[in-house]
Amino acid sequence: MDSCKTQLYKCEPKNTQEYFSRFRIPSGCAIFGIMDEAGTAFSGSSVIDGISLMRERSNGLGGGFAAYGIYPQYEDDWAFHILYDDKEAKSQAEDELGKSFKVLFSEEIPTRKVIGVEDPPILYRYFLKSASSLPSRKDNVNGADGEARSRTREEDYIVDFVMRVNRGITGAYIISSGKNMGIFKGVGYPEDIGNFFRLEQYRGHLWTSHGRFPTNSVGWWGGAHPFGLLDWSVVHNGEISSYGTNKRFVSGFGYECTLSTDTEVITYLFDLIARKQKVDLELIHMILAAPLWDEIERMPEDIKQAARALRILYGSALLNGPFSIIVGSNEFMYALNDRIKLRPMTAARKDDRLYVASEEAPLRLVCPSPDYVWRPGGGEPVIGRIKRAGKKEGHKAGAAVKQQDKGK
Amino acid sequence: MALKLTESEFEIERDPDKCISCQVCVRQCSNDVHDFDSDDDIIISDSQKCVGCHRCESMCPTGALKIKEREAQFKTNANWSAHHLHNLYKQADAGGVMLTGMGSDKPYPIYWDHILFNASQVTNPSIDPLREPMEIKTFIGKKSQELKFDNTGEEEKGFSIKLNTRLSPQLELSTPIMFSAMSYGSISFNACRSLAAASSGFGTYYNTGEGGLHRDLYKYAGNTIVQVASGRFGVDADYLNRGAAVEIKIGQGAKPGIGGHLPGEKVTRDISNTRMIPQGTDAISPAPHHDIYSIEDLSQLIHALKEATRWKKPVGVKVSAVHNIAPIASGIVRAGADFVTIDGLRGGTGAAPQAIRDNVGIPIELAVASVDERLREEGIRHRASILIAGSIRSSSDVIKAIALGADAVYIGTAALIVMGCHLCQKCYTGKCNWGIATQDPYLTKRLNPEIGTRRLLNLLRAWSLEIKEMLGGAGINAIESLRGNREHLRGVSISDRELSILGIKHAGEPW
Amino acid sequence: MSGANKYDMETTQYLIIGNSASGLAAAGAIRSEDKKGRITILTEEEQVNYSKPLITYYLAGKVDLEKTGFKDRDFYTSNNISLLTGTRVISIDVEGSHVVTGGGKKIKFGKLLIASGGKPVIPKIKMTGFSHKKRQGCSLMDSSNYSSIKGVFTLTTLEDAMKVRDYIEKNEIGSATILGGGLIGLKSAEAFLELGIKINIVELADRILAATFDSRASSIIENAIEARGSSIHKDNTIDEIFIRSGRISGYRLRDGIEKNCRLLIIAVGVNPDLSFIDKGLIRAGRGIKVDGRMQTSAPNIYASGDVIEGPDILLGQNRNIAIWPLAVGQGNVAGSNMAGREAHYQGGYFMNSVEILGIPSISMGMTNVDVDDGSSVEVKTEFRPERNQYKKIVIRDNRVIGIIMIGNIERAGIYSGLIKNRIDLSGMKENIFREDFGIIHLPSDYKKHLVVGEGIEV
Amino acid sequence: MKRIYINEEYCLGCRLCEIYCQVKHSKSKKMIKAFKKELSDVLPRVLVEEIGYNSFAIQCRHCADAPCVDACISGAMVKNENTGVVTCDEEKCVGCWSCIMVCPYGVIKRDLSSRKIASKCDLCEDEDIPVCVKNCPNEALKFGEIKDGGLTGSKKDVWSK
Repeated sequence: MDSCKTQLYKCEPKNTQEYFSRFRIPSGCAIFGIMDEAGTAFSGSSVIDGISLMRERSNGLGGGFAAYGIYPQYEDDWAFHILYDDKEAKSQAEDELGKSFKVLFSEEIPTRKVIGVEDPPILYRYFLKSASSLPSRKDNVNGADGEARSRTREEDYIVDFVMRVNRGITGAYIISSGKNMGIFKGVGYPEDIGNFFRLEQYRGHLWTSHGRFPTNSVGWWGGAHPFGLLDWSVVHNGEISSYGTNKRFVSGFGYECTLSTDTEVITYLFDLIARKQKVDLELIHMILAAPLWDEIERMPEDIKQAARALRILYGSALLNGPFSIIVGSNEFMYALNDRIKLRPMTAARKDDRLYVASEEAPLRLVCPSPDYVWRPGGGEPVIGRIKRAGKKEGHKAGAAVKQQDKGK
Repeated sequence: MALKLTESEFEIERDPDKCISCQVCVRQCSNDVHDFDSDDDIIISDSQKCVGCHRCESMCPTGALKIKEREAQFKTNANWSAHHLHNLYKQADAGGVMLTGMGSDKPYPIYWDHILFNASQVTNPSIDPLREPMEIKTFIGKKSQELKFDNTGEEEKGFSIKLNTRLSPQLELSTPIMFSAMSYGSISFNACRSLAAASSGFGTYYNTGEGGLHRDLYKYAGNTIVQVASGRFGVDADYLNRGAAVEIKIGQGAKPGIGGHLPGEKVTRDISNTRMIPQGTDAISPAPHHDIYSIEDLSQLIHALKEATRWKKPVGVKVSAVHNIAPIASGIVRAGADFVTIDGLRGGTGAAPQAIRDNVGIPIELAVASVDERLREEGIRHRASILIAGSIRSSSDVIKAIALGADAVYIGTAALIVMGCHLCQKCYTGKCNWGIATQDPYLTKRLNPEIGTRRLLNLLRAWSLEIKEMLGGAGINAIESLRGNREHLRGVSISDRELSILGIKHAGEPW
Repeated sequence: MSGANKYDMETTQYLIIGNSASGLAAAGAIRSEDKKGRITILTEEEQVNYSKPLITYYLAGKVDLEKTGFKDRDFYTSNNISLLTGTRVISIDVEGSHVVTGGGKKIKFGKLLIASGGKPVIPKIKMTGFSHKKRQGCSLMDSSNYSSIKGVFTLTTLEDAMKVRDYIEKNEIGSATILGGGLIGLKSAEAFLELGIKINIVELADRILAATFDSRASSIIENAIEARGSSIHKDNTIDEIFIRSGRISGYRLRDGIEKNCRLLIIAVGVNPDLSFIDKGLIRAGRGIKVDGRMQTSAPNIYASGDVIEGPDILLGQNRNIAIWPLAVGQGNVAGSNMAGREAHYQGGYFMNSVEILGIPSISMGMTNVDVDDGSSVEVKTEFRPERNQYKKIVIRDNRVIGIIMIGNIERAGIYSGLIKNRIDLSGMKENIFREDFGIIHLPSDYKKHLVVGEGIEV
Repeated sequence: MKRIYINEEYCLGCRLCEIYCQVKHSKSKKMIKAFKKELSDVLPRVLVEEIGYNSFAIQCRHCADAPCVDACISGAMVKNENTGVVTCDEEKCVGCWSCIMVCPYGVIKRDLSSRKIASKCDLCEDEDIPVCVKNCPNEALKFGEIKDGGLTGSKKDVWSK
């Protein structure tokens, strides 16, 4: 069926990645996320348990996980997960890596054989330091401000690099490009993917997971979720009707959507708004799931002016249509429903743990006696923040956002 | 002249069994087509004088009249069509430029009719606008600043924040539809008043054209875009500051590169006051602005107008859609305009040389697509809003225009039709039987602005409802999520080249 | 209210003398203000309610007896009004607030309205009795005895009209003489002509309707009457009437002509009926004098209608103008004031509409002004003899003060409004003579007032 | 009371009001038949006055203090206290033309078609809206009541924000 379909078009996609970049594939999904706000790491098995309970929300064509805090030994270094179709792609990509980074360590990502996970690509991970030629390293600006600026430059550089590789090297695809975090994903049911990647052996303080129900039959590991860029990872259930608007909005800021997926564009929106434009996390829902004008009218004056301004300026960043998303980063977990709540999402808290899932059942499974459970309203964000004290700063994407507050 | 080379374009059929000689037709025709013979109690009609405005037919209480388009009786000739013969005969008579009114009626492709809109099925719910909120509020203006916020309270108090940035001036539209620039002079005061009152009633804007702002319309000033055109008619500091926004008019879709000319006989006392020119003198708008011979001159004027309005009003620039429109628009945005108005090939006019109207410019659909794309490529799309004009005929045209990348549309011809215009294209004669394109007090009173206003409001309401229906169908509940969202458009029976300029896929292609 | 004094005298809150236009208008106005106060109306006539101007229509057979009423049959009951017919007031006790009726009854009132109207004037005429062509003796006809002469009538009440009608039927009358070419005379003439009875009009002045018409207007009517075989004797009067067997048989005119006559209508005029008024207590001239509220010089006593002297807005003085519309208007004002709601009478002017032999005519205001009286008077006339049409407009100080319209009376009321509202026509006097004259030709303020209405913005 | 308000600024002088009034008061009430066969019988009760581009249609104003009612000698001209409508009872009217004499608007006419009677606007009492108003193409005539400075009961604006 797939082949019939693709033959309809004059020029067939060169490969699956191009297929994904040319056609938007709507999908239903399961999402799940757990964060320990105290920063205590825990095994990936509970997140696998949770997502497996929502098996009927997936159809075996994609599953994945994002895990934070899993590479403490390379805490300050870039951790890249890259998948390769073939060795040729791998050597091309490694050439590029070598030009831009100092590779501290690389290895094949450990996996195990699992029924239901077939034909995996070559899966590699790299721990990298920016090459000394990077402009940021030459920067002698002192103080927090200067450091933040050089950090931003470095992050921009990473973004450029990831985009260059993913667009330019056929058969190579960087699926994860943050620090002390990693994305594990592939074609299959999510629990199978979790087992495949041996995730029960990793310990992290924040885990998100995704089970996919796409309406096509093409399997490409890169097309599974979460989608990541820098520290960002996004899992998403829904279909963004505003995709075209959002895509062209971020494209105006240099983000090229190569995958034609909602998740990708949401990630770029987060990167643009939260990292680059430094909009406070507390305000982001007023952009992505902007309140109705009627609601804005009824807000207290200060907030009204803020909401109004955000909506006027960021109208093209409004995510319209049904969605529930969980955005992960080293510093926070951010979950959000569309503004009129067309997709399900439930959250729960127990001590330091924050849980978000498409349904309530998996929450109850992994956390049988929560302190409380609630269903966030449309456009009402659920935010979990890391509460670790006395940690070294300088490696947290979220810190840029906080930085701005201090500046005022 | 006894020798008549031209043929009458219309045939007037009067059913004698129905005609009651009430003479309504006689009284209504400003072209003296109908004549009552009291001796014989019959009405004789001279179809040679008929312009096909259908006023008499609309007013006839018994339905005795029918105005039919008459097929040309010249010998069929695919090359030398009746149109050309007529023009040649007329030009040989008069020796002048062939004038015409309204937008081009030539069969250039209408891309709106080759573009289809999308709807949600299964994977994504459509939204019922009768039950769910459906937002079409639109803001026109620059959207490029960085927002700064102050934290006003302690964290434990929860979320408390204060905006610390003044937004660039914005026009707030309750619907992404505005009324095009039509000057007092080209149209009657009652028509202007209807447009103004409807804008104010609905929460949108109308545009003064280059006709100045009549004192009696000051009360609608908050919904008025004041235009600064090459004639600078009616422009002073008060005029600029009364308006909600200022638009510099460089060109008009119906006559790119051409100025305007309001003959002295139309410059009544009222118009002379409003335009600030002597009564009875011709009001001539030069083809170019003589202080704008290049882009930096435009930038100076934009900034001068911003200074004059203390940076409180958006200042935009209106241009005709010409071949080089994308770079021109880019230049305008870079020159500091808060919005760019693009008027397409089929845009209307009160008077234009037929040769220009029908042969110069490009269709608005291609223009908006390429301008939007170009501005995005250059990363400056958010620095200005795009307004488009030039034959937006329906709410679906509006939807498609926005999905192609427009922020809002201007409607001119549609608004006039709503007020009664039958597109006879004789605006330039000043004898508009519908009381719109005329200053003859006998004719202008035919447009009761109360009715005009009501009908325009109904139009805005109807289109807004339809836009909401279509948005909801596509699973979108805010108009900003449609803007530039070409994923929701598909082309039918147009070439790959056209598709690529429009930036849309062909029908049948999925996402 | 009358409980304690019921043996003393009948008491009423509002007492009205007169059951015609003014009296009934007042009764209606009282009732709309005061829903409860007792209203009593006295009339010396026997009829419950009829319109005096209709009696000639009744006479002509154009209106049935039952249609002579101008108020609905239930006007009295629905408004709770007691009507005492056949009750003539003999005197008014101003101090005692009561009236004395012909029957000796006393009626005490809270407020009194005198709307007793007028009485026909009977000239004194030599009367000669005949028997077989021989004079039998002379006496003088006057108001005390005219009604005993068969064939001699006045025509101001319905009873008069019934008698005349009865007389005509019984005596197969083919011609009638009308003494007096004024309004009543002409209305009577209109009736007789309708009935096919030839008429002789005897008029002291040099033309008929001399008070309201000019000579050209009069002549149009005169010509029409004469063309029907009737005759008009102008500059003339009846010097002597001949009686046979108690019945009129003829008369001799001042110019010596003698005529046979079996029906003589005396229509030389009407005077206010002041017979029961003590002029010492209630001031009166030719009619009762009233203020703008229609109150007489006596407290609680009002007067309106044909019995009073009211302000003539054109002459600027008070005079008796015995016409229906003014009587109604005055009655309304009087009634309102009696019931406690302040109202003021704006004054009036003479106007009359009469149609004779199919020629409608309207005259209003001062139509015979001497052009040389010093004020700037302009007279505009238009005469179309072939159409029996005549129009005359008298303008003083740019304001219309009089109009005659004969033949074509369309939109005559617009002139009435111009007179009443004293509209200044400076600069547009030509307009008012246009054939298509209308409101649109009037001064813009007044036009706006008429078309849009005062203070109304649509 | 509801009455007809004149908006002279927007009168076209088309005279459709007169035409529809004539039809309304014709025997057949059918326009073509009325005009082709019955016209001589029917007077319009609304008058269009016109000079150049100034024009308006006027009909009985149904005055509060109607002079025609005061002047009527036969009781034919009455003002309905409930509706405020002034009508002439054709049965009672004797054709004395006193009403014509006193009407400052000049909107009462002599109807000589059968008996001589006064002809005037009856506000089309059997219609919701008088036909002259209903058929005015430019709303130069409006039917309603002035309340709080505005005209009510006229054509409803279906539009609301």
